[in-house]
Amino acid sequence: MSEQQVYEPRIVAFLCKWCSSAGSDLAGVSRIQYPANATPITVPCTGAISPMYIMSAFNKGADGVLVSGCHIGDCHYIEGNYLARRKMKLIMELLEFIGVEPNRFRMSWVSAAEGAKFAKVVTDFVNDLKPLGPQDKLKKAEHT
Amino acid sequence: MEKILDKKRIDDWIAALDNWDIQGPVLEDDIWSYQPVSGAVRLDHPNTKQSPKGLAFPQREIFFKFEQIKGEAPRLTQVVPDEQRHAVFGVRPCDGRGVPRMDLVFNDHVEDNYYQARRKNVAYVGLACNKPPSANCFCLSVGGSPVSTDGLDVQMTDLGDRYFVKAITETGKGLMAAAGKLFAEPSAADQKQVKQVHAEAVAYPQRAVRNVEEVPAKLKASFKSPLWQELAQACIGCGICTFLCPTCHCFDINDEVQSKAPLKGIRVRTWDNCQFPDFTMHSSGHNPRENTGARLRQRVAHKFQYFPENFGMPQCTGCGRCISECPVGIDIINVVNKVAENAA
Amino acid sequence: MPHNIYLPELARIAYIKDEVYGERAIKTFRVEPVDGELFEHACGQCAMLSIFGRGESMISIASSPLIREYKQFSIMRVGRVSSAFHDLAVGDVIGLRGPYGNSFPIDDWRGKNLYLIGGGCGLAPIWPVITTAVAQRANFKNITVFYGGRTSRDIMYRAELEKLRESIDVHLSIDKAEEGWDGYCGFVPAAVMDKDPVPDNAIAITCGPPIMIKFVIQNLNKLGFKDEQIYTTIENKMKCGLGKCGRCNVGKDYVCVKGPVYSWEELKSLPEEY
Amino acid sequence: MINIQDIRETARDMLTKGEVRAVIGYRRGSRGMLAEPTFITSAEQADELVWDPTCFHNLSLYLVHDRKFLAHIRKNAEAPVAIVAKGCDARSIVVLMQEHYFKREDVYIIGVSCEGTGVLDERKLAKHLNGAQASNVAFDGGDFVFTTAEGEKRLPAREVMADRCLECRIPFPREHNIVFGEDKTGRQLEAPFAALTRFEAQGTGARWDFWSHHFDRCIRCFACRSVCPMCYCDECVVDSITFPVTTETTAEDKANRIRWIERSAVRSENITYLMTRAMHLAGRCTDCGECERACPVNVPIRLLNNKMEREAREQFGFEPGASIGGPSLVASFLDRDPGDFIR
Amino acid sequence: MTKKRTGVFVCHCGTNIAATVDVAKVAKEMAGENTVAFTQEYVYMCSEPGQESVVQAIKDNKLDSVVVTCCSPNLHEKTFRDNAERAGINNFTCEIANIREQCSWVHNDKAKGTEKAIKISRSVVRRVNRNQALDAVAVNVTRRAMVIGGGIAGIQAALDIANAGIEVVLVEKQATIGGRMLQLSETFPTLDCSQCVLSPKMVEVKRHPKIKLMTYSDVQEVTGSVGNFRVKVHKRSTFVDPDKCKICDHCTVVCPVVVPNEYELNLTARRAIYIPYAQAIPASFTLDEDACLGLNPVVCGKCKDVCEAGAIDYDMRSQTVVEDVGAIVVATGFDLYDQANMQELGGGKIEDVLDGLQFERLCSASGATQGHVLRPSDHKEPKEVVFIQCVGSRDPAKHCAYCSKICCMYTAKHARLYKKHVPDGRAYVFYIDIRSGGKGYEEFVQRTMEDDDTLYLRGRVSKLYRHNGKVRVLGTDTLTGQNVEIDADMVVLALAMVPSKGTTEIAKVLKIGRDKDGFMAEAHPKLRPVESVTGGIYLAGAAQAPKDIPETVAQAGAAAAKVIALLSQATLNRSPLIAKVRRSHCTGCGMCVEACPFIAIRLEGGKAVVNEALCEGCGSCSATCLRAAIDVKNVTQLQIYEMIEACLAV
Ligand SMILES: Cc1cc2nc3c(=O)[nH]c(=O)nc-3n(C[C@H](O)[C@H](O)[C@H](O)COP(=O)(O)OP(=O)(O)OC[C@H]3O[C@@H](n4cnc5c(N)ncnc54)[C@H](O)[C@@H]3O)c2cc1C
Ligand SMILES: Cc1cc2nc3c(=O)[nH]c(=O)nc-3n(C[C@H](O)[C@H](O)[C@H](O)COP(=O)(O)OP(=O)(O)OC[C@H]3O[C@@H](n4cnc5c(N)ncnc54)[C@H](O)[C@@H]3O)c2cc1C
Ligand code: SF4
Ligand code: SF4
Ligand code: SF4
Ligand code: SF4
Ligand code: SF4
Ligand code: SF4
Repeated sequence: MSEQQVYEPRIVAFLCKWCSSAGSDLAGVSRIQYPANATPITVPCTGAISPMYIMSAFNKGADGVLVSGCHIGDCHYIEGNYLARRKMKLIMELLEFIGVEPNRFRMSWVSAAEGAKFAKVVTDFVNDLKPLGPQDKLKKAEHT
Repeated sequence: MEKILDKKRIDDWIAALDNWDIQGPVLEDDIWSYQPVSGAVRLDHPNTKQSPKGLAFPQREIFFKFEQIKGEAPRLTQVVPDEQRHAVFGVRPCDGRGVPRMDLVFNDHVEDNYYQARRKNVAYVGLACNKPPSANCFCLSVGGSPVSTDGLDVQMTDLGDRYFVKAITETGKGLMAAAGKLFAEPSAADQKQVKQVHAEAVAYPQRAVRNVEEVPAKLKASFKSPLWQELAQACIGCGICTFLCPTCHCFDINDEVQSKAPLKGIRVRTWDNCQFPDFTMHSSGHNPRENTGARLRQRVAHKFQYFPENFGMPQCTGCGRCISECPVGIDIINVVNKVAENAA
Repeated sequence: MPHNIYLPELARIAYIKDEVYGERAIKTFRVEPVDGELFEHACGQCAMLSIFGRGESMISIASSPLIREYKQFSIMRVGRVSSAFHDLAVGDVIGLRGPYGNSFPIDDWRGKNLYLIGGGCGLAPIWPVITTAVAQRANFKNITVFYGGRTSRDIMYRAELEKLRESIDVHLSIDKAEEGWDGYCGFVPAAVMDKDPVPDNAIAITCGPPIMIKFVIQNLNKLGFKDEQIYTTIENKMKCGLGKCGRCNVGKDYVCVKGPVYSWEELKSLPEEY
Repeated sequence: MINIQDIRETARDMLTKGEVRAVIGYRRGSRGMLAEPTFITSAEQADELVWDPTCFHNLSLYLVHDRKFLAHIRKNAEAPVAIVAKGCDARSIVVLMQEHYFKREDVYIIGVSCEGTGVLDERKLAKHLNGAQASNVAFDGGDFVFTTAEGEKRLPAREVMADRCLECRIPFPREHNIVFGEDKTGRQLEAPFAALTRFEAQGTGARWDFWSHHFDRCIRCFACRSVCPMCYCDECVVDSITFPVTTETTAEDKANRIRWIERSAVRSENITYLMTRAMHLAGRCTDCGECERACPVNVPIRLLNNKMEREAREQFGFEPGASIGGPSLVASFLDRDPGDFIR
Repeated sequence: MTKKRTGVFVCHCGTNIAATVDVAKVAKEMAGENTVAFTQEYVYMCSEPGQESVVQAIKDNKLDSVVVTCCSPNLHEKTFRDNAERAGINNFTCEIANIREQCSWVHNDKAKGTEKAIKISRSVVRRVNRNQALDAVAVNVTRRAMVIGGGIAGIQAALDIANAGIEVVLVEKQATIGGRMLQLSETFPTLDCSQCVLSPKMVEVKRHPKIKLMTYSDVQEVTGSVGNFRVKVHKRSTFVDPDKCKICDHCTVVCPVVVPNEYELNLTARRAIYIPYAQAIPASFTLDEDACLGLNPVVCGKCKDVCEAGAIDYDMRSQTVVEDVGAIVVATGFDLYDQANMQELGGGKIEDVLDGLQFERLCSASGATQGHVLRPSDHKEPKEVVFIQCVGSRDPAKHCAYCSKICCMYTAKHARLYKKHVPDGRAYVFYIDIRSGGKGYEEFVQRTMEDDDTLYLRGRVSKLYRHNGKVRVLGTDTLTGQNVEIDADMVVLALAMVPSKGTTEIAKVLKIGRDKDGFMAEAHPKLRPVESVTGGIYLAGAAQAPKDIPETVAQAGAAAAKVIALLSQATLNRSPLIAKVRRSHCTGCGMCVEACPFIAIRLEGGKAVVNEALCEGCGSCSATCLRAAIDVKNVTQLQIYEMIEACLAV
């Protein structure tokens, strides 16, 4: 990393296929610019996101993890996002509890019509992560 | 070499060992463990929770790194243990006796480079037990003693306001010589007191494995005994007994991958043990030791039958850790005695 | 550090053959040194094979010590490492260390009749014995091979076995009758009984699934074979191959050092933990 | 006050009549005053049974063992197993039944109420005794009475009780076939989650300092998992290595097993393990405290589980082990579950 | 299994991608992946030549899987999957990495955009590496349908389906079809006679060759799944052979037993042998077993004696019939909220306080009073009638939280009907506000309001009690702020519509979800409003939510269309991306069963088993299972794990 280079948080973004992934597509179609820090992984539903994914992403060095899906009541699978809401709440509480900065994990509802919101969610997340610096609490140490 | 060291001067001794990393017993989170210290060593500890075996045989040892770019041959880079010398203070005699037992295993047949590389840099400064530190000590019955010097480089004996310090090996002499001025010559009274303290220590009542010499034969005869499963029924297979034991040495080797493409990772050795249910499980699913009974039998027989058959001494040194720390009360003394008693 | 006992040499895969397909697939690999020479070995010894990133597995060396150019291994797909082997292609580089364990005292068997009895993947450890004995045909009297698989598709080294028929007796068997099969139908132990091997001046070697070994030995005993005339190998889980990791421990023996070859007489004195 | 003779009588009677095939209970062990689990199968053994403050083990683990490992050596597979269970233990049994691990009729619960106290914390006691050894301990109202070489020593139970017992809300096995002792539900010795609340009052930095220190210390013996009746999985997701694969495990399964963590006992891996376990116990852990007790290096694991328990309770109105037919925490939801954290 | 041979095709999309992503670098990086055997860039991958080159590359390089890094999968996933199939490989081994919408279009910085494009592509390559070749799950379809509930919803659905040539079994609990609509007198907004529109449809049902009508029947058990349900129907005995019964009414004359008539909402009485309404279908009498003196000629036997047609058979037994159908429409309707719950409004104990349906019967020419509005207590014409809206509705604290939707309308209708029957009468309507969305509805209400003798009072009624032979109504007019006290001759409560008892029962039998108010839950409130969460089970009418007849009929038609569409296929093709259990890991804890929104999992022999016909592949089970014992195919936990790894690779 050269001196001028600023720290760029690495984000894993789990997006549900029906809403948030479509929302991010809309952001694209509308050419709304946002930071390139979040790499999306599309899953069928937020309900399909195992808390293990969150732990694993941090373990592998993610600076932030984003989970995004359909608004309550809009889940393509009826109740997947309700189940996710509960699970994500628990893992979030647990992360905070052990002293991981609360801003490292984020969940949002972004519908297929909310391209601008998707861009904003990512932008805000990146902005909130920047002051925190690299995540090294849960990250696997480099093999030395 | 036998000397007297004023208790107040022990920190000076340690300070004088400037090329050494000094490990001493530290009480933290309600448990005693060996940790790096720089002066202010407290030697009023009971047996530490973990034995000092980790210095020569760490829980995690990286053998080598591997790297591979698609289409090319892998590149291997050995990871060699550093040359730091460690002196461990306050090693209890049972843990001291663990050292030669580990040496036997790691040097038998072929020499284990990693163990040796570390082992040669560790000096064990022992502390005799004036009184057995735990209710589950039984060193006497397994050929040890609270004042044994086996495996130690230096033996210290607490004489109240001073230590009686005795070099056992050349390394030990070197350690003492590094701060020769701190030590005084022992007087006749000192000598007498040491004898007295040692005699009392040995006379102190302990729990005991009965007739340890007869145990191998008895165990051999009891291989098929239903007692094993009965005694092991409560065992949860946690392996605490073996992880904490000064002489258990089983391990696992695994590859840990950091990156898939290009491939980057390490091959590591980690502690493992015979109480874990899948330790011996074949890939086919067949498990030669498929229940807790067979696994308890392995642990006990290894300590009290196989090791004696191979090396002429029990592997167990009577530290009592596996007894005190077993969450469900499996008690090796009890097990050995019961099985032996019931042997045909 | 002196020679690092845990550091594998590199070897390149020169040849791969599918032996058996399906659920418990077997592939044969021949490996050559990447540079220099590979170690020498004796019949019955094994080696630790590495796929970096996946791990190591102990595998019997299935080629005769007389062959110096390559070493052969036949690997059944059962798990993490063995599956990774099945994904390899010719030219890929693996790690290799060994040889480990004792070997069949083949030199002591000169002038004797040899019965080689294998089942499934158990042909691999006795294959060097067979091929060495055939190569030194004059040193031995009758050589008889019994080998069985569950079905005709589970028979490994099929072509090689057919070829062997030219110089020795080869009896193949499968568990259940199949169309077009003219060999024996039934389990290996019964196939052995069927041919009535004679114990005089004979040595019997049997490798394969534990249950097969058990019955083969029972049957051999019945035929009058003495315990010291029967040899087998045990394949306990191994990690180091150097008598330290403790996994293969049976009684006072670390099988990777004292075994894997045992006469039935020796094996009987060990606890039954294999 | 529970009279041990009553428990013994019950056990004896059931074994004599063949109503149960075994009784899992406590007996005096060979390590001083400590009790240990026992598995009695004949009426004569009933006199072994004890009930005292050292009966801290959650024996429901052995119901799991019974189904998992011992099924093949059962003598009379039809008859149920009887088990001595405290409040938290009985709730574990309920969770196990909720998760279909066995049926209600497979178990005969001999409930024991923790009445005025709970069970002992060995570590606290060791500090109190200051090197001395106790050879016996008994309940006496709100006190524990110890027999030592220097004579009888009486300590108020709350000074040497396990933390979880101090905070226990329901020290009574509601699910039982027969129960001994009085229901003292509501006896609050300390506010529930008191220790947790104190801990949480600290800032993020302090919390991380605390946890990172402890995560570093874990030696990954997995005792916490092995001793936990809820960790009954045949293969644990985080580390299947120390769990035997089942005979059903295929080559495919083995080859494709996910390595969520590496075997090296280093901080990042220890965290992933312990956090995953805490997640998995959310809504299932009944706070029997066994994991923390078993941990050889005193990692405060219970605090993690406690945190999950409180979140479940406060955010989702969920009580683990409340009823056999009840929902499970992470497989259910309510419309009113909090969602204000979502942007 | 040998190592995958994946081809990666990087699209420039003109400059759409290439301008902000270094496509050559993406291709180069992908070539470094272990499983990638071929990479290629092209300016428009989706163009004809682009696609052709993919096909060629697959064939030439013996590729077994494909990653196209291009635009959103919503656009060209199908294109490239079809393409893969053309090249002879399974279409499920082709995946899209979206580096346009999710990358090039939203990032200007080429270095960062390229880095992200590489991560996205790499993660998809890793995913494809473990994609299984899959075939759509084919399920055979039974070309028959069942409609449960014979109200207007059920009738309409049954007729629509039958008219498409598909056989329908219509199951009705009562002795006649027709449901609530048969109880209405005239219907808003046109005020045409309810029976007049309904009866012809009922007759059509009876006569339709494709409809098998089963009245007086209950659905007992349903097994199977979409395309193939097996339904057990319990047909209670009516003791009267409908084919023989001449509806001559001789039997009722002799029957000595008198019981309240539930069809007339207990406003009148009937005999033990009866016909619910004159227009009942099937047109036959029914013998009420519970009321009859014993089905025994020795005890009574009078009806049997007088029946010239010999239609009465005391030995007729109830029977259980098994019907195989491919789809089910649930149209089990509503009940009115129990008056007893309305303590402050008399709790159902005041004789002259009626509910809306009772009032309908009073107005109905075929009703208890032959169409004369007479109050029950003294059979006099009520001169002052108070109508109260929103009774039990819109009251989350004590009663139902929701709006029953139709009460504003029918109350207006009632006021009008009342005025028609009692021109000199005066009607008061208490309302909270008026909800009259619907074609011609607002006008209908306005007309009622404009009538001088109908007084609309905005406000709630606080109390009702009997007073001097009248019902005293205490309320407030919130518009004037004044308390109102009316001594009414009769009060009509517009009680909330609640799911019928039969709706509650059938939900349990079918194991389909209900919403928080107890109505049948639709699969999606907006996109799948007539489907239940269970595949192959559809919803119609008031069982799903309060609604009026036009809406009911519309929904019934929609449900029928869904059924017809479903049953017009010989086999059902379902996405193969469904859950799969790893038996060795499953402990049978049942959490997945609980979590699955589609009731697609059951426990069998201590392990979870997925019903392939029901699973939608949402993955809720997978994320819930503690042991990762259940995975959705091609989105397995291992795949996601490796994707996470790829996203974070440095
Ligand atoms: C003397 C001898 C000779 C043999 N000869 C042959 C032969 O010729 N041909 C043949 O086919 N077989 C032979 N075998 C058997 C062969 O060694 C085994 O089949 C092979 O080791 C199986 O390896 P696997 O990785 O595929 O199996 P797995 O069941 O996957 O296990 C391999 C190891 O990987 C570890 N492991 C698994 N999962 C994880 C994880 N998630 N994290 C960390 N570690 C994990 C396990 O602890 C285990 O030790 C022989 C064995 C012996 C002892
Ligand atoms: C007082 C009042 C006045 C109304 N006036 C008008 C109006 O003027 N205009 C208008 O458009 N709408 C009006 N409505 C609304 C209208 O009644 C409904 O929209 C319509 O009846 C709904 O029809 P349905 O078929 O869904 O339900 P229902 O009519 O309730 O029919 C359901 C049928 O299913 C049967 N059933 C129930 N459970 C089972 C089971 N488990 N198995 C088998 N069968 C079962 C029942 O016996 C019944 O026959 C009025 C409603 C009320 C209460
Ligand atoms: S004997 Fe005790 S310490 Fe050892 S594995 Fe068993 S339960 Fe754990
Ligand atoms: S076996 Fe037990 S008593 Fe013996 S040395 Fe090991 S830990 Fe100590
Ligand atoms: S937390 Fe304690 S008990 Fe659990 S694995 Fe770590 S050291 Fe072992
Ligand atoms: S941590 Fe989770 S997966 Fe592992 S044993 Fe416990 S409950 Fe099972
Ligand atoms: S949640 Fe997992 S373990 Fe439990 S039944 Fe379902 S698949 Fe099996
Ligand atoms: S993927 Fe969804 S629909 Fe399918 S079984 Fe799992 S939870 Fe049910």
